[in-house]
Amino acid sequence: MEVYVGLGLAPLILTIASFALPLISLVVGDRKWFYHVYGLVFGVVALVYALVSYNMVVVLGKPIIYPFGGWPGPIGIVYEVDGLGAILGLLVAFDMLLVILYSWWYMWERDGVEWYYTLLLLLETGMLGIVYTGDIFNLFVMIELLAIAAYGLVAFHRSKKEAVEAAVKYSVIGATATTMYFLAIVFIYGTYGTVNMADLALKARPWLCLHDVDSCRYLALVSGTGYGNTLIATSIAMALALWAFTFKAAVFPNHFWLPDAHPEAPTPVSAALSGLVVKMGAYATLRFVYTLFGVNSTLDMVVSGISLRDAILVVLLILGAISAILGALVMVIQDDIKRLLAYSTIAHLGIVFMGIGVGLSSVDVGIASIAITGVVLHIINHSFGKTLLFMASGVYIDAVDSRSINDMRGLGKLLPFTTFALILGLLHLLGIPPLGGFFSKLLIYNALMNSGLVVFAIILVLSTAISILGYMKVIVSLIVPARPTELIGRVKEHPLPVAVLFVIALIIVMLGIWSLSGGIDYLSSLLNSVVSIDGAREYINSMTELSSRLAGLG
Amino acid sequence: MRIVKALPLMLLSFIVYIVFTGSIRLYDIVTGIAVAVVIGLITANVVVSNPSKAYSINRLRWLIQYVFHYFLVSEVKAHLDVIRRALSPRMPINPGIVRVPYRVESDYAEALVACSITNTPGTVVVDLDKDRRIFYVHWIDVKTPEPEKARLEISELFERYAKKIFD
Amino acid sequence: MVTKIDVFVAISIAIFVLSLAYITSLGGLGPLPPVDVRDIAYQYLNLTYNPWRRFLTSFALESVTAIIWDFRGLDTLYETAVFYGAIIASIALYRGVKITHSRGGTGLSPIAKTVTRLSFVLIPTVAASVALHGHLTPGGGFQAGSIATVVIVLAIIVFSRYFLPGHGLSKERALLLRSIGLLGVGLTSIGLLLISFLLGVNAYIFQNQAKLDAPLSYPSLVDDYTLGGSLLFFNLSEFIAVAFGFMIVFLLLSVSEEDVREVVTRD
Amino acid sequence: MTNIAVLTAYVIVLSLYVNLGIALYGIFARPSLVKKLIAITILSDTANAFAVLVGYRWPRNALPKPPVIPELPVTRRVLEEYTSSAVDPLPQALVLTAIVIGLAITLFIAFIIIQYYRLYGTVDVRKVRRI
Amino acid sequence: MSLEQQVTLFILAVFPLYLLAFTLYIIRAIRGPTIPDSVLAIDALSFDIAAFLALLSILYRSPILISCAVVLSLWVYALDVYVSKYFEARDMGD
Amino acid sequence: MIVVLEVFTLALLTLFALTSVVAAYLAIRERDLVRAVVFSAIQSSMYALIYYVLMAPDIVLVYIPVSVGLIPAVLLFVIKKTERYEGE
Amino acid sequence: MYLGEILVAIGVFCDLAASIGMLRFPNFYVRLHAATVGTIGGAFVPLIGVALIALGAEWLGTYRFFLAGASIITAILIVILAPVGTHVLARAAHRAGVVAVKPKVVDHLEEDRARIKG
Repeated sequence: MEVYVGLGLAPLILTIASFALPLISLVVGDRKWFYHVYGLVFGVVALVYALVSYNMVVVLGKPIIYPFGGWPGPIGIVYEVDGLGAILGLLVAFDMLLVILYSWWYMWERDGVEWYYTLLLLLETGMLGIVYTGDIFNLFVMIELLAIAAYGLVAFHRSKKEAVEAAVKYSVIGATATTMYFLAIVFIYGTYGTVNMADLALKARPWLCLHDVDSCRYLALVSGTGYGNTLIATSIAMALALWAFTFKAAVFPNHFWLPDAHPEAPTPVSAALSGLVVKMGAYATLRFVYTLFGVNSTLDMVVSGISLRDAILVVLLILGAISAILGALVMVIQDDIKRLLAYSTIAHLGIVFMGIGVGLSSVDVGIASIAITGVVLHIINHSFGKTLLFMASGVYIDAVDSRSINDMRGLGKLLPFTTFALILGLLHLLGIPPLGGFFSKLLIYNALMNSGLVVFAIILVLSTAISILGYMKVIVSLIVPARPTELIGRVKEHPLPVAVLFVIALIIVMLGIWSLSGGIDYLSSLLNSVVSIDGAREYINSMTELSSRLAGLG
Repeated sequence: MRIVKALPLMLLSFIVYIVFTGSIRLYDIVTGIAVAVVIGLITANVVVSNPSKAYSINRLRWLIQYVFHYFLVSEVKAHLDVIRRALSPRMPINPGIVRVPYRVESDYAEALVACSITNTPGTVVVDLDKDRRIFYVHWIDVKTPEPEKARLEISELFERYAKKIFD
Repeated sequence: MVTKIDVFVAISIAIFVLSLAYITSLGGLGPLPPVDVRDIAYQYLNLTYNPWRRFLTSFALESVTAIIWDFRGLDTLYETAVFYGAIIASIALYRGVKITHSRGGTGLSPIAKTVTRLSFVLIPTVAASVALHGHLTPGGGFQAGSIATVVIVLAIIVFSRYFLPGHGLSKERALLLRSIGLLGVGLTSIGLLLISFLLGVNAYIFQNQAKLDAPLSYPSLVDDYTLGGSLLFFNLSEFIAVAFGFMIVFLLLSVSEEDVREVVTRD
Repeated sequence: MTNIAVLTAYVIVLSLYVNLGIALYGIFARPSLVKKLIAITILSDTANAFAVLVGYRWPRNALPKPPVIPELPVTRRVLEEYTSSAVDPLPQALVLTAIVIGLAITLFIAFIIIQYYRLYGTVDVRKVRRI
Repeated sequence: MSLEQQVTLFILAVFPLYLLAFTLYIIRAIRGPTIPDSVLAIDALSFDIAAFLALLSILYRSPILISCAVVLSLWVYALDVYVSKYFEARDMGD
Repeated sequence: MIVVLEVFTLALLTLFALTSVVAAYLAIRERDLVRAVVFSAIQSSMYALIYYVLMAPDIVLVYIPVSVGLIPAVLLFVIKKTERYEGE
Repeated sequence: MYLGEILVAIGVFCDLAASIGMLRFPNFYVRLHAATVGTIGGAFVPLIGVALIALGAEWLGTYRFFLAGASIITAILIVILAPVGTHVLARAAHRAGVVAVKPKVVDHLEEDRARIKG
């Protein structure tokens, strides 16, 4: 039986590692290098497991399953990784490794390293769990794990007023949002009688039973059929869940915590938050809108001429458009470099949500597939780009001990390597052709144009155009003025962050080249399972196949 | 020394465990003994100060006699009294805080007397002065403000038993 | 003192509530009052203790504990991790604060102190009973841990914050014990997996009883009397972890403000 | 008879919704952070109560039972009786997890509120906004 | 009439009185001019609820429900203690 | 007999739910935070009773310590360390 | 068994009386006595009664001993803890001056405290 222990083990090992860290800290005491090495080791371990899982998915060409405790299907929790999950898991593990490496430099002189790494490992656990899990309640638990680690890390600079205020705001609204998601789970369980994702995907598409008799028989045996008014309950559950997810992804009405929270965290954590954590909201939205309640599902039933799913997607499109414009506009007037980057995150998440919104029922599956490819590529591009930018900004902030762009005037000439990487990152996020960012924006733009949503395509371009101003402001004020004389000699580049920055810069360039040379096709071949009906069937079947065998029925 | 102190606690803990579980299968007895040993050893130094008292059967007998006497006589009388006051339309109350001196020595005896006073409706220990050995008792019907007479009314019985049990 | 925002929020929430109520009246929550449970619940109820399906049961009498630590053990492990993360984040807020271990403090009245001493024996016994019978009667690790927390809260509040450290239970030691409990949880979850590596057979993470393709199992039955397999270990570890976790929380909360303020607000 | 039962059930559900609304009002409109924290606990409790209500049942001609097997030598008859009368254990397990998670979040927010007060000297968000 | 029915009827007959008492306690707890009043009312209420729960578990024929009563009585005592500590002490940890 | 019990159960649930609404409302409206905590304790015990009647002893065992015991304790610690009255 | 029912009935009566007293008594300190009636008469006695009923109730199955044992333990805990709870509340109320001892004949505690201070 093809069961992959590594898949289930990856987050678990990180958890146990972080459980053990305080115990070890009682022995190790003040020897800080140990914690750094510890963090790095487990970062590498997670990366290895993520790579193995990714490889499995690619080799097998279908979603891989890990049943915990040997319990079949909807009875126990399963981890189910398809192409989307595998790619994002790899991204998380790789990016977190870079963050940990950067933390070596950033946290070397600071106190509380053991708690920092404990929380960072928990953060990584949460993200890996979110992308791997095949169970919506487990998703809730992982979101909370991610959230609590994020709150703790945002408040890590405890003596800074703004940091504490941001943490309060973040945690109060975050607790509300996740409670709403829990309520959504209650509604879903109430109406479908299951919390397993594959099971839900089948229950939401009853007509699939015409083709997949085996899966249907198994699942009907184990978890029955729907209860009550399925459409109503699903729509209310979707509304509540999307509230929570848009909060996590900082899309327009729920974006207000991000510009406070992200800049106030320690710089590597800002990079992780902006680069990865907000993407988890986008990932969960993707799962809910496509895998669980995709085209022709219960949610897609037409009520008085309008499909509810389309309405939800249009709302997502509009919210995405507003946050793309809003993020870009507010970004331009920022003086604080980390705040500027945070607003840029909002703008990019808006673009991602516009991409997610393409999959209307009237739109051809091929175009939706292009859009999803664009979304995932954009998530990857933005992750690396934003990580790079935050890390570079950390170097500047360390140099001048201030976050204002005005204080950094001319600093670019003193820190040439960092500045080079920063400019590369900015151009990457802007979407200058040879770099990776261009291709993802192009894909989303194409999808929007082809599906007749021209307005949104224009908004995408407009948002990019506006954000040029903001990015140029950073570049110009770093390069053009004369070098600040009082800083000469005091400021020099530490090799470690520069190395990390260069690794990311290299990745960015590689992403561009890779996208040009067939990477997009490769990606869309991995991702088409998300959008297409065949993909959904594969998702369901690979779960039921293993489960019915485990239950002794197959 | 510690074990000598812990033994009565272990016994107490074991009895509580078994009564709470309500069954005497092997599993319960084994785990009960384990729990009792652990808890007894941990809390021995905090809870018990003079172990020799804990081993006297006589004191246990007094305790049981006290419990019966207390619940069957004093409590019933006091309950009826307070319920009468609560339900009668004129509400004949006459409250006040009086000094009640006490003569018992040990902490546990003191606590026993105080709890008994509080547990009897009609009297509540509001405060106590350890140096001057006085309870301040809130009395629903102050028959006399004089401490010694109040002591006779309120706590004479409890003290007699408490002295026998703990001192 | 009703502001405009108040009214706006109240109205929007009222609309939210009314729409929820309307939707429920259309049948969103299923039939009310319910007559039957969901089909999957039958599976859980049926598989909790089922000697006739030897390879698909968890041999516990309590379905909820069985779900928590066996059917859906992963949730609970990560839930423990969330709780742990909250405590770690709080400790990180208080890093560098020295808790003085000297005796002192006034505490509450002497009677309360005496009775609390007595309850140090009774309450942990009850808690341990709840923990050790978690697979038989309602209860389990977390429940027992939070019952045992009564003792800790009482010790801190009735005596003073110096009482527990004065008797050898400082914050560091609590952290040590808590970590041991957590590692117990973690190791129990991968215990059979580790053994299976040695024996060269198949096993799953969180496996409790033997499955069709995984022959290992934790001890479950002693002549018809269920031991609950891994549930017992989980409950015990969780009991320790939760009780001492709360102890850390309350020790941190009770630190005197003067001690903390300068350390924590310093740059 | 059945109508009355259905009506009462709706009253219960409706009062839970009202609680939900009250809690949301507390979170969004009350100025004090401690009050917000209280409101958050009420909110999550209400969500949990919903979950348990979803898992409840009143089997025909029998009393509902808690999801614990009531007799020790488990025979087929005991198991059958148990399966046909016990309430749904899954929502209860989910709620247990959710309660613990909510507690964890509450604890952390409590700590951060204390820290907030140390830095700002108030827990009133309006005053801080004015600064 | 069997013993079982007789006990059930007895408990059912007793319950309205309990509920009446609870309502009165709750009114006192909500009205209570001072906080100690409210806490006292909750205190008495919860101890009575503990007894009520025990009866309820007989009524529902599920004896295992009883362990909740212990917890309730324990934690309400703790509530008493820390409310009084709040009023009495300068600092909660003192 | 069973029908009587069902009606009785529903009546109990309604009573507890309505009381919890009153208590929650008072907890949110009250300006004295200590009283708000006390009200939220009432509300929590009502919820605990609801759970009990809904046959969830495990949840009651968790919920009572958490909501009647620990959260009020934590909140009182917080209020003691910060300020007692909401608003001005 | 019947003794148990009688105890429960007594408990209910005490409970009701206590709640009425709780509502009618004019002052916190007087209400303390009503609360004592409520805890001892209204909780301890019926719990013992429940234990007695449970021991005789064979239809409850094997767990009835658990019911009886747990009720007895609860009763004992209530008897131990309730007076302390009342006592600490009264003490705190008096010390913090939250409640005035309004209808009173004497208040020796107030006098003594004033003497120590003054």
